[in-house]
Amino acid sequence: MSEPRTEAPFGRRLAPLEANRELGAYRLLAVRDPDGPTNPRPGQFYMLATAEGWGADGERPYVPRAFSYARARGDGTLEFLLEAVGPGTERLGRVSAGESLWLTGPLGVGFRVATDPKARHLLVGGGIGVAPIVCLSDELGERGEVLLGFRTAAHAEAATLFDHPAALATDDGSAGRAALVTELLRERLDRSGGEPAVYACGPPPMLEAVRAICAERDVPAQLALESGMACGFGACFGCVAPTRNGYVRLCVDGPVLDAADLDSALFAGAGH
Amino acid sequence: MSEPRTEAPFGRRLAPLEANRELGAYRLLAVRDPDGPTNPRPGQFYMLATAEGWGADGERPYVPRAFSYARARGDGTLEFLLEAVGPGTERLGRVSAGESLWLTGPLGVGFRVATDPKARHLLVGGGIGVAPIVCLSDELGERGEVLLGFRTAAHAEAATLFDHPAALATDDGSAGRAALVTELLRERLDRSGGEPAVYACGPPPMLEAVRAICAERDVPAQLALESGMACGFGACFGCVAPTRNGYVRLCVDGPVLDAADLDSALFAGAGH
Amino acid sequence: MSGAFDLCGVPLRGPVLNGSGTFDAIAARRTFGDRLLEEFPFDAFVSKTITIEPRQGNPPPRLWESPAGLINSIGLPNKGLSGFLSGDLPQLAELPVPLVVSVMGFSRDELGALVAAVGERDQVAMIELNVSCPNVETGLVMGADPAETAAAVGAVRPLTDKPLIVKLTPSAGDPAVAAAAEGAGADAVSLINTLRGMALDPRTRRPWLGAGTGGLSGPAVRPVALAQVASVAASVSIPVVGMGGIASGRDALDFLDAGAACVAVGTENFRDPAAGRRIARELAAVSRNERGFSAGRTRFSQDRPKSPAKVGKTVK
Amino acid sequence: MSGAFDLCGVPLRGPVLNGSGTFDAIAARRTFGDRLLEEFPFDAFVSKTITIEPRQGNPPPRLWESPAGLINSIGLPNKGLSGFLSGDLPQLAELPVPLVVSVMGFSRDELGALVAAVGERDQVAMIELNVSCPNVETGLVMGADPAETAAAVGAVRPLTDKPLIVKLTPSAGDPAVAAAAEGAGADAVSLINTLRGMALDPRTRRPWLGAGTGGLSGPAVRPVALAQVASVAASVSIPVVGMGGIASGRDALDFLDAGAACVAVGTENFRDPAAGRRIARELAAVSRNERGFSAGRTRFSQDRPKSPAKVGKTVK
Ligand SMILES: Cc1cc2nc3c(=O)[nH]c(=O)nc-3n(C[C@H](O)[C@H](O)[C@H](O)COP(=O)(O)OP(=O)(O)OC[C@H]3O[C@@H](n4cnc5c(N)ncnc54)[C@H](O)[C@@H]3O)c2cc1C
Ligand SMILES: Cc1cc2nc3c(=O)[nH]c(=O)nc-3n(C[C@H](O)[C@H](O)[C@H](O)COP(=O)(O)OP(=O)(O)OC[C@H]3O[C@@H](n4cnc5c(N)ncnc54)[C@H](O)[C@@H]3O)c2cc1C
Ligand SMILES: Cc1cc2nc3c(=O)[nH]c(=O)nc-3n(C[C@H](O)[C@H](O)[C@H](O)COP(=O)(O)O)c2cc1C
Ligand SMILES: Cc1cc2nc3c(=O)[nH]c(=O)nc-3n(C[C@H](O)[C@H](O)[C@H](O)COP(=O)(O)O)c2cc1C
Ligand code: FES
Ligand code: FES
Repeated sequence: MSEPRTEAPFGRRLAPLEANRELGAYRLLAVRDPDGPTNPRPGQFYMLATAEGWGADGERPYVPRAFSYARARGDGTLEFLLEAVGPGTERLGRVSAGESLWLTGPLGVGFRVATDPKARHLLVGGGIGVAPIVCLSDELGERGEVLLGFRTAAHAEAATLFDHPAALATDDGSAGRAALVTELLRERLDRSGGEPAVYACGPPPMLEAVRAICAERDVPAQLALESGMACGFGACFGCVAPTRNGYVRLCVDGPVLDAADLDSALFAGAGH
Repeated sequence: MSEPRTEAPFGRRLAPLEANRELGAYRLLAVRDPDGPTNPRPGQFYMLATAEGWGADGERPYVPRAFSYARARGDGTLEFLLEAVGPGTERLGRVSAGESLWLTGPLGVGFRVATDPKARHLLVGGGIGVAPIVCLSDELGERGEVLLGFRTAAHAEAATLFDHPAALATDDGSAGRAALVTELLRERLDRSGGEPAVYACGPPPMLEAVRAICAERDVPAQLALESGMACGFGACFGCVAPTRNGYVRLCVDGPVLDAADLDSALFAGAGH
Repeated sequence: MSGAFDLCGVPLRGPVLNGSGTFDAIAARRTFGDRLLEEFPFDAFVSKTITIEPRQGNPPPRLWESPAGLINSIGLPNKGLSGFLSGDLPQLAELPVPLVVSVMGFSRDELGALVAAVGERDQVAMIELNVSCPNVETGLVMGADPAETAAAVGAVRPLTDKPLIVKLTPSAGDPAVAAAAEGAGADAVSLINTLRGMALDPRTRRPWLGAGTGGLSGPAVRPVALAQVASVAASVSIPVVGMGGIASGRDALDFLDAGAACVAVGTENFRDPAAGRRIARELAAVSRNERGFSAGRTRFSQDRPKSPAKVGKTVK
Repeated sequence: MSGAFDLCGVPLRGPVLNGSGTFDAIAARRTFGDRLLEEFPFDAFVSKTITIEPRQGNPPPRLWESPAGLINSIGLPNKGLSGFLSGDLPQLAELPVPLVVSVMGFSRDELGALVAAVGERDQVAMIELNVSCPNVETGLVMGADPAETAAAVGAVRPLTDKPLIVKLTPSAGDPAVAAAAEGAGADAVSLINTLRGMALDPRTRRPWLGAGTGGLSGPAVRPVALAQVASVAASVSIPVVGMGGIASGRDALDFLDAGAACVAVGTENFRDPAAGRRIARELAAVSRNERGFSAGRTRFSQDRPKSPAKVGKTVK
């Protein structure tokens, strides 16, 4: 299985905004990237910044921010799902028609998916972490079963992005089952006996639960992790996660790592 | 004659943009300042910055920029004439509907105008320096004769701001006479024999010529000077001009100085 | 909250001062009128540094902006000691907050004369020693090394009962200098002063500032300031006045959490004349939101992770 | 322009390098493929600092942003000397530009072993000595004082014919350290390294970085860097590689005009992987527009206001 990495054009490029719409608690940004590859691999990500007004007033943000692509439409349009959690995501969430983004990517290695057409796949997304699960689900179609968890119904609107039906849980029960998505995962694995491979993205505590659940059951799992990134292409050595083989840079050796390489998906600097 | 200074409300305030239109080579900004005084004095100025996107991308501008008000409409609207010469004026020139400016002022002391109704006044403006001449001309009406100089006809469109007729010169002769405004001044003073008081604002070489011409003829002159300002209210001691009494801060002791106090209006740091 | 909080025994209504040389209360009153007094932005006012003789300051240009900051080469213009005492002090005495007078001498004698003269005025609550200049006697920058600092502070300490704040030079990230000041009798230290910086004239390609180089301040230096404040606060037990790029209440809280007893606002005053008030308000809000209690003595004297400041020392 | 310009006798196609530790050409090639080689952004490539033993680096988090800058506590992760020679060097040798290897030793012996081993490789054009760490033998930061720097450079100078660039520590704004390096046989100096800085975790209110403090870089430090480069360039006659916050061709021109022979781009690479190329292009454009001639030997070796660099020294 070759590394699921589509090479990026060298350097950053200007990508005009096509749309910026509210999607429940999140925003969905579509940008035109005619010069980028149309085939990034699910789990790869892009570094984004606004072309104007990035870090105004002498304050953060200064470096760009990392975002998994949610969908690459074949026509050169990329879609990103955003949650505003700080100055960078807030500024990006306010881009308006006529503005452009600085974009570098696709970056990192995506999910390694067995090519065996009979292999079964379990896709687990939590919160904003559903973004790379969207394109992975597109790719796997019926072969990929999707489990999603959100805080509230407002966040769960992101589930409408999926073309295939997905099982849904919310923390407060305002949409789908009142449960953590890891409970759905545990039940699902215990039902099936553990044959499928698991692919997950979400907040660190969720990923750690996924890791532990899969480890107990000897189910292979791949986790798309997050840590603070400055460059996204291996230059700064800032985005490391501790693995059984020492620190690895999530932007070039990840963001998708084999769960088996981790003692824990919860580490200092994990998440945003 | 009391000091021509209208006190400013303490602190900066948000002033919503009312209009931003092209005026030849310049831009005319109108902002709503309902909480500021409606009676600033000609020659006083305001510190301006955009509320958003000031100094984005980790670069200048960082501090606000100084602008003479061109007109204070009695209804709480202020008008500024802007020339884009660097990052701050470029950003201000791009403010658009819905945006606001941070504004502090009115600041400094304006032109000291003899209250004697029979006194005659000669107003000289060069380039962007016509801004404070507009409101001074409004105030003096028929008693103020206006001489204006610009580089080209495109710049000379700023002459349309004046309600009263003004003599016009351009460097290239594309509007009015092909001459420097200081030649108009010299001719005018030699014609009348020098009774009027002169009030001038413009680039340092023009102000120095005005100073020298008036000094030769013993005509009292007041010059609105410029230097780099960080604060505009006397806090930083950065905006000094050398006078016969030592350095003075243009933001609190000026920007209008008596020409008689200057050895030269051309000094290191003069102008923008 | 009045009386609940103090710096070196001087009661303050809150912990937000100005950095010396970044607010001229007299010029501000000319500009803003008496509203300045009603809405005075600081909890204590620090004067611009004064010297024995009057100084015109450096030739212009004196300012250049840099990313998230400002470079200045002002050169300590001031009326000199007697001009200050007769001209400025009566006006500064009208401010609604305690007055700190910043002084700089080019020898220990000069420093002593300034401290003695300023210290005997009732209007003066504290004295700040700006020791960032070379000592004409030894050639060393007074505040750059521990022994020189101790000698300067030791020389002036007997001359006044007023609390002495020693403003450390930026090269004194070395906490030994702060410790030396404490050992010689300083009641508090303040830091950071500006970092040496330069900019070129975009047209002539020669140094832009009249003085060649200048001092860098503003948010650009904030991480450097925070590191120095944390390291100094961990090594002295007198209060630390922290400054350098503070532009919001959250920034102020960072300095307090790093061990400062008070904070000072400098360059941000230029962007917003009322910045001190805004920052105090924001600080109260973030303290309330994030800690469950509001600013005040407890907050600033006891809840710091390292080296609690020795507050409550009496003035005389 | 090829051959028209050189650094310490090594011909370079232009004056734009990268700062050590701010570009990993091997990782970048994995990311961008062979287009990286075709459009290689620097005129010489400086490796991340290597040490004798492999290092994992500091615990995360390792990065925090600050106004117009970045604070990092990476901690020099690297494969160690033998890992570098066997694993990285063959790949770095494929780059289309000369290779500078940055080395750091915790004793003079370690430094010597690194210089000797790296210096004998043909693929290596120059060696940069990163002397920002404490010497385990003397306890002093190797690059912090003139004598210590001279001893370190003097110890390794006989071990190689390759040009040695000494990367000064930021505290070495003191030009005496640069002069000591020159006196001990350095062929060039480079500066500035990062300034010590700190940030707090917005939630826990404790230091954010895993290592407590880190190094500040980016435009925030540019004025400090420019002042130090100008002062060092005025006091040595070997070439100076200037860096610190360079983000545009105009910034690069400022450093060249302040006396640098070459410039290096660091943090800006993180915002724009091709920043080196853009900056070189912008530099050529501003040089042409404002000087009437384009970049090249004349420009960089003779048109500097102070202390022209000693270029043209041969490698062996
Ligand atoms: C590979 C990857 C893919 C991602 N995909 C998406 C996506 O598809 N959609 C999306 O909305 N977000 C995504 N993120 C997260 C996104 O990058 C962050 O939300 C964003 O960087 C936050 O920036 P900010 O300025 O809004 O917040 P800030 O508060 O400035 O955070 C900026 C950075 O600072 C660090 N940081 C700040 N606070 C903390 C903290 N408390 N704990 C740990 N680190 C902190 C992190 O490095 C963070 O990225 C992804 C991150 C990575 C690494
Ligand atoms: C009292 C006063 C009233 C003014 N009124 C007006 C007005 O009505 N309309 C208007 O358009 N402008 C006016 N100006 C000028 C205006 O403030 C400057 O054009 C503006 O500050 C430039 O900012 P910038 O960021 O665009 O350019 P920058 O290049 O950043 O210039 C910003 C500041 O840097 C300094 N500077 C930069 N380059 C030079 C240089 N080559 N020589 C000297 N100084 C330099 C100056 O201090 C300048 O103000 C006034 C200035 C003052 C002091
Ligand atoms: C324009 C200017 C003038 C200053 N003058 C003085 C001074 O006279 N005495 C002094 O001790 N510090 C002086 N400082 C330093 C400040 O008090 C403060 O230490 C420094 O600016 C860092 O704080 P800031 O980043 O908030 O500005 C001056 C700073 C500036 C910007
Ligand atoms: C993430 C990061 C890692 C760095 N690693 C090294 C290093 O390994 N060796 C070294 O000599 N300098 C290192 N530096 C310092 C840079 O080479 C450079 O001196 C400094 O960042 C200033 O330049 P800049 O402002 O353009 O980044 C590092 C800087 C950063 C930001
Ligand atoms: S983000 Fe820079 S190395 Fe990963
Ligand atoms: S602009 Fe600050 S004193 Fe005048």
